[in-house]
Amino acid sequence: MPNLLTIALIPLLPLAGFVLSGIFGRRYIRQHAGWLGTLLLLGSFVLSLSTAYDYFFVYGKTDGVYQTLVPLQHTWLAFSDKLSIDMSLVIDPISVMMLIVVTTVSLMVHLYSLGYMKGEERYSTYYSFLGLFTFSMLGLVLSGNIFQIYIFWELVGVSSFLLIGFYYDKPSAVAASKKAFIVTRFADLGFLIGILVLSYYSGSMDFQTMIARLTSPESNEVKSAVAANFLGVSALSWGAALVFMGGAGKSAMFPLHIWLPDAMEGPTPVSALIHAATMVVAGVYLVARMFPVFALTTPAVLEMIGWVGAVSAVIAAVIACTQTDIKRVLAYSTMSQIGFMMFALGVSGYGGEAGLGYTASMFHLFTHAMFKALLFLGAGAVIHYVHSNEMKDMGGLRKYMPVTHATFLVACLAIAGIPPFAGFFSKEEILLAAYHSNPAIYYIALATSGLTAFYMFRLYFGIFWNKPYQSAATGHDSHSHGEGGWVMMLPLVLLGLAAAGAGFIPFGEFVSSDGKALASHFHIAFSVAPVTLGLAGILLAAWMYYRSGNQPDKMAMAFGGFYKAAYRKFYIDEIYLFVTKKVLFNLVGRTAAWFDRTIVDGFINLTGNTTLLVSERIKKFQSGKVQQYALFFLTAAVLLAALFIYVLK
Amino acid sequence: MMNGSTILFYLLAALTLGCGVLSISTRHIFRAAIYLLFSLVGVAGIYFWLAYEFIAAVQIVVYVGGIVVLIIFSIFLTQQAGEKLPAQSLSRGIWAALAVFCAFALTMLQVVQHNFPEGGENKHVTVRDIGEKMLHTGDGGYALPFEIISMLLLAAMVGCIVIASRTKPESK
Amino acid sequence: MNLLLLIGAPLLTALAVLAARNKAQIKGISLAGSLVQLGLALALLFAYRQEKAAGQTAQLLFEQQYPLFRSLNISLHFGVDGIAVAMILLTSFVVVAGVLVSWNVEKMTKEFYFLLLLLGLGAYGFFISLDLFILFFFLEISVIPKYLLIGIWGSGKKEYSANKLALMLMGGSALILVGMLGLYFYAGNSFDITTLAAASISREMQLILFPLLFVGFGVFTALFPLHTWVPDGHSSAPTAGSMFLAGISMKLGGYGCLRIATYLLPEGAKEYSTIIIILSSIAILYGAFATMMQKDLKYINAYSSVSHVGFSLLGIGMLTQAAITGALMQMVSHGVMTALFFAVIGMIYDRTHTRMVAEMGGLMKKLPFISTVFFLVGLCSLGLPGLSGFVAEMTVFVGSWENPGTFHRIATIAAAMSIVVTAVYILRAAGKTLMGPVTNEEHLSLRDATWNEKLAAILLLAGILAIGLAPGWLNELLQPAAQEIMNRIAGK
Amino acid sequence: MSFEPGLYHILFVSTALFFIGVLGFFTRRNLITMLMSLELILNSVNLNFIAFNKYVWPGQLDGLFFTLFIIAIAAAEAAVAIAIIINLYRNSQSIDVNNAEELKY
Repeated sequence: MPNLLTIALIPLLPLAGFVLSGIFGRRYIRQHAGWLGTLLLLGSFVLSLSTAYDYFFVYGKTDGVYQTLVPLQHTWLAFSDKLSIDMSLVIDPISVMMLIVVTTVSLMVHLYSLGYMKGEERYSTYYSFLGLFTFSMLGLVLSGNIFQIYIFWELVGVSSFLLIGFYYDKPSAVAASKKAFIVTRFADLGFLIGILVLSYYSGSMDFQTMIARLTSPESNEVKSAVAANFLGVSALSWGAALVFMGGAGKSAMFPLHIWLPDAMEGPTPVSALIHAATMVVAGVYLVARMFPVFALTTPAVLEMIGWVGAVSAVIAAVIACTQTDIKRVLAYSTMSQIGFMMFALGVSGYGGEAGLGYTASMFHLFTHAMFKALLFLGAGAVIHYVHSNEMKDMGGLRKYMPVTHATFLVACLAIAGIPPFAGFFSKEEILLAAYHSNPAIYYIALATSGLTAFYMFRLYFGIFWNKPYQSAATGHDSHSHGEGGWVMMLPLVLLGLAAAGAGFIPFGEFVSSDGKALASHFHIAFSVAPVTLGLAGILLAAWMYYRSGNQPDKMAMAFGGFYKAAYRKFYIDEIYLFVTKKVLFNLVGRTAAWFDRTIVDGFINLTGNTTLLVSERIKKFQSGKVQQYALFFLTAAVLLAALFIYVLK
Repeated sequence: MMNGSTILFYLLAALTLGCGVLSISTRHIFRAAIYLLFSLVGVAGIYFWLAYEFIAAVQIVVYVGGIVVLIIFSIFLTQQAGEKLPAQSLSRGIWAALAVFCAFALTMLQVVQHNFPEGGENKHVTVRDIGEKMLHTGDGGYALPFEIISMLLLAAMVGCIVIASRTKPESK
Repeated sequence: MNLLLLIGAPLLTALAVLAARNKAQIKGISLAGSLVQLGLALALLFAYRQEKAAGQTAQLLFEQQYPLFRSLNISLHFGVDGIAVAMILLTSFVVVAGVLVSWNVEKMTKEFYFLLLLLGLGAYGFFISLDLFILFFFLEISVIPKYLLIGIWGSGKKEYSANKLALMLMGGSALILVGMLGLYFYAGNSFDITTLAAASISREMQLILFPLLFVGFGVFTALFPLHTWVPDGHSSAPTAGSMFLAGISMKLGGYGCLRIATYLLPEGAKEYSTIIIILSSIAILYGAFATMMQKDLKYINAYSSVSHVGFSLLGIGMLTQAAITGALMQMVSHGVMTALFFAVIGMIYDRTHTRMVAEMGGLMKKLPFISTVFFLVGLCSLGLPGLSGFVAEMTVFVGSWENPGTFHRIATIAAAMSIVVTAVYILRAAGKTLMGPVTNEEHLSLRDATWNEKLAAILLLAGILAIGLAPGWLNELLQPAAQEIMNRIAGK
Repeated sequence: MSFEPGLYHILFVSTALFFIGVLGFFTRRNLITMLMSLELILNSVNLNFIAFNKYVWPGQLDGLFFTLFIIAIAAAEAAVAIAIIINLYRNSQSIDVNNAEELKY
């Protein structure tokens, strides 16, 4: 049984980092906030590893299943007798896996940032935000209560907001941070309502209780929830779909993905941590957390998840082929890969061999975290070196940045699914799962994996080969700092090793939909198609981008309007802009403000003005003429007397 | 059945009301004061007719001898001789007459409809009775009001002097 | 604990301020007095918890009663339940912070502090009174000083705003008075809440009296469409005035709506709950949308107050235990939060001499402390977990969802949508003023918060965090009281 | 109702006198004549007291005393009123009631 203190310390150490450098950073530990944060996170990382070791190897299985452990459950806020937010720590295979992912990537990013962010004015603030994010993400991962997940969900959202807007005097960064927060907030609205629906019908906010009640078709909870219809769909389906909406927002699924490319305005290590490896997979994690409900009770919603994932994967891959900002390419690639994870869950079933998709999704989440973080950190190193995000300013960098080049290549091979790198194994499993349950999605995925190889190697050749490097930033000696110190190289190398070797982990042993071990099968015959496609993509990219030439332009011409639409990201941003600016701001907001000032307040003012007007008229009676008063008095007295005598006897 | 007493009453009533009307309608202010005087004398006559000689005497002494004289003095002080009073606006006059008539009619209707209880045997009131009661301090005595009224008169006297004698503020 | 201390302390402070000789003394006395009040409020909280922990089951604790007008059955009857304790605590926090941020008031300092303390006195008296007559008396005490505070120390079209505010609140008071008299004559010639609660009031009578009381108190708490004094009043008021207005006065209304209208007239509450829900949902969404278009920081906060206070009313209208608890939490949370928001806006205004969002930019660079507080309170406003707004709003949502009607569901979803709009306007305001490049060169010479401002901000932040991080204590305080109200509604 | 003069006849006289006074009070513009009208009104009240004392409670003297006191007060009132009128005349050279209308909106 893992120790409560050990597990509690995993999120609390980064929190301590946040508080310390947040409060004292500005004055007292300005220069040391980085090392403080890194060391605290190192502690967290070691504790996570030991927890994982304890859980998987010391504590082991009971009845062939890894048991879910809840070392802490504290009622934080009791809404009513049944519903309460319990702050809990839950240890089960996926949360342990996520602990490893989060602490590893976060540690690497902390370390890397020591070099990357050196000399920044708000260095300590940066580390305190990183601490806040890591704490929130770990809290999210360890949540055992759906409302607790929502709490940390919001917290990662806000730390993402803070980090995207880290360069707050850059208007584009401010706009991007706002966009990220608001779009995910919109999705969270769905999540919140989903929580309300599901917790109301299941009578609990605790995941275990909720899943248990909602997955037994005979239970009263399920019956009442199915009986309750809204617009012809059962309440349960609505709840599940809305919860997924929250996940889709955070995981940048189509059509809620628009914030992710803009989020690249943040410092590159932040993109590596938040917008590649950890926060954006929270949606996948959430679906995985509630997987039994989706798989057993609302299969229709699960199928929808599959389609959303597949569509996102292919759209993002197409857009990625056309972008020139290297971070944006990586962002779309992230979106595409998360699409893979999402549809893997979508095509999965619950239990046994049918649950392959679930295992594959988690496996891909794990490997993707490693190689995508590596890609971002590598891109960061490149950007650090050339002071530009644009591919046209790069080229021929392999001579100047050998370590970065090597690790970047490893990561590209991994994401392209070339054996024996990590991505190959996880992607094969996903494709296999899709092949067995939904051929349509399988073919989409197959095409997407070919595109993936193409755009990644387009990036790779564009950065490191192509034309010889010429420093764009004239008057600035960009070569002086080289690739950055060992603090920046070490994470690259470590992650490179992980990206190369993580595929050999027998993942099915540890993580599966029902907890029972799932052996992975490899069919060489099955692997031929995707690997061939991947190689073809690489070759195409090599042909177009190995040397600088006019092939890319020709290609773009050949696709014509389609290329242009993809380059403009299929105009989704513009649609959103129209809805928010024109409809919400101008139509609704302006109308509401006008209505309030003119109609509602106008009515109040009218009351006041009418009173004034009437008094202006009737003040004439106050003429100062005594006889007039007396006459009125007598008349009134007579009338009243007559009234009382004759009418109101 | 008309006897002397009855005729006397009607004469007195006619004197009172007639002079009252003339008093409020004449446009010579001095004549108005004189008509008022006769009207008050008429009221005193009614008191006599009712056999309350003491009250009638007081009425004549205080009203006729005091107040009317005071009024005449003030007329001399404030009015140019022979000046006619300004007329009230016609509409005001009509409205006032209408309101007053209605009120009068209403009051009289009520008075006539009301049945006042008949008093017992009539008893002559002597000045002695009045004096004893006025200075009686026990139950039903009027000693305290009497004193209060005297204080009031004193206060009124002082007040009159203060009001009438006030010179204009510092400007002079 | 003797509740009279809670009236005595502010009264003595106010009188002492009148006797003070110079500005230093005035400020010193006010601060000391308000700190004593804060101490008393905290002592009350602990005493209350102790009594409860000792197994005291009565709703009202520390009751005291002294006859005032025997012939009319009016008595000075004091006592507190959990709601009152929470409100008193809120008041004391806001009073201390209000005194601190007014440190630099130069014009008629003595009168300013006197009125400020008088306002506090009114609020304390209101919350501890159990006799409607006395309660009404204290309610009026807290209205009149506001008129003067805005009219004398305000800015902009202050006379108009002061008149509007005073007239609208007086209009509300008039309705309350009529409702109160109705209760008096139809429920046993008494103004005493405990007596009135025990009396049986016919359903027909409840249907007449409930709207009077609810709308009357509703004016105080910005019930749509009687909320228009809020933007004008707040924008013209001096900083401390806005803080008191939003932090305390609006809570008097909410407290009255719940503790008097709903508690005493449960049948009326049931009958009118639909209308309350409609109006409050409109207020929530419409306030939020209207906020989006505001250009003045104070207007932004004023309209967002309309929206946030709507949650309180929504919770009341939903008539479930959790929703009412949430409504109460929202009152406390919004009180602290808005007071802090106005304090921060005041601090910014003192420095930049503008409240227009468009005229500011990049203030974070020069005003890190103020900007951080601004951010935190903005995040609280948009319901970030760990800060008080989240706890309150979520409790309202969960509570509202427990009312299973489709209509209630739709209203809840509509209200929940405001969390997105709130995020839009908060981030827009914060993004334009604090972030981005510095637009006005003069702003480069600004100075960050002084000690008194820091103290005020930290005090209120502590309140926000105390609710946001560990809501259990507040929940324990409010839930039994909400349950009591629910019991009456259920007819138990 | 007979011709024989009784309570009702006196009441008629007093009421008539009262309303004559009221009419004068309404229609006169001179303050002194208004004061005269007031005297008529007071007299009509006195007449009432006396009449009721005589016909309804002949054994008592209270009506009488009221009349006496009213006469005393009327004297004081007239004195004060005339003092005010004279003062007013000194200030504005007019005792027209329409000119004394400062006390208005």
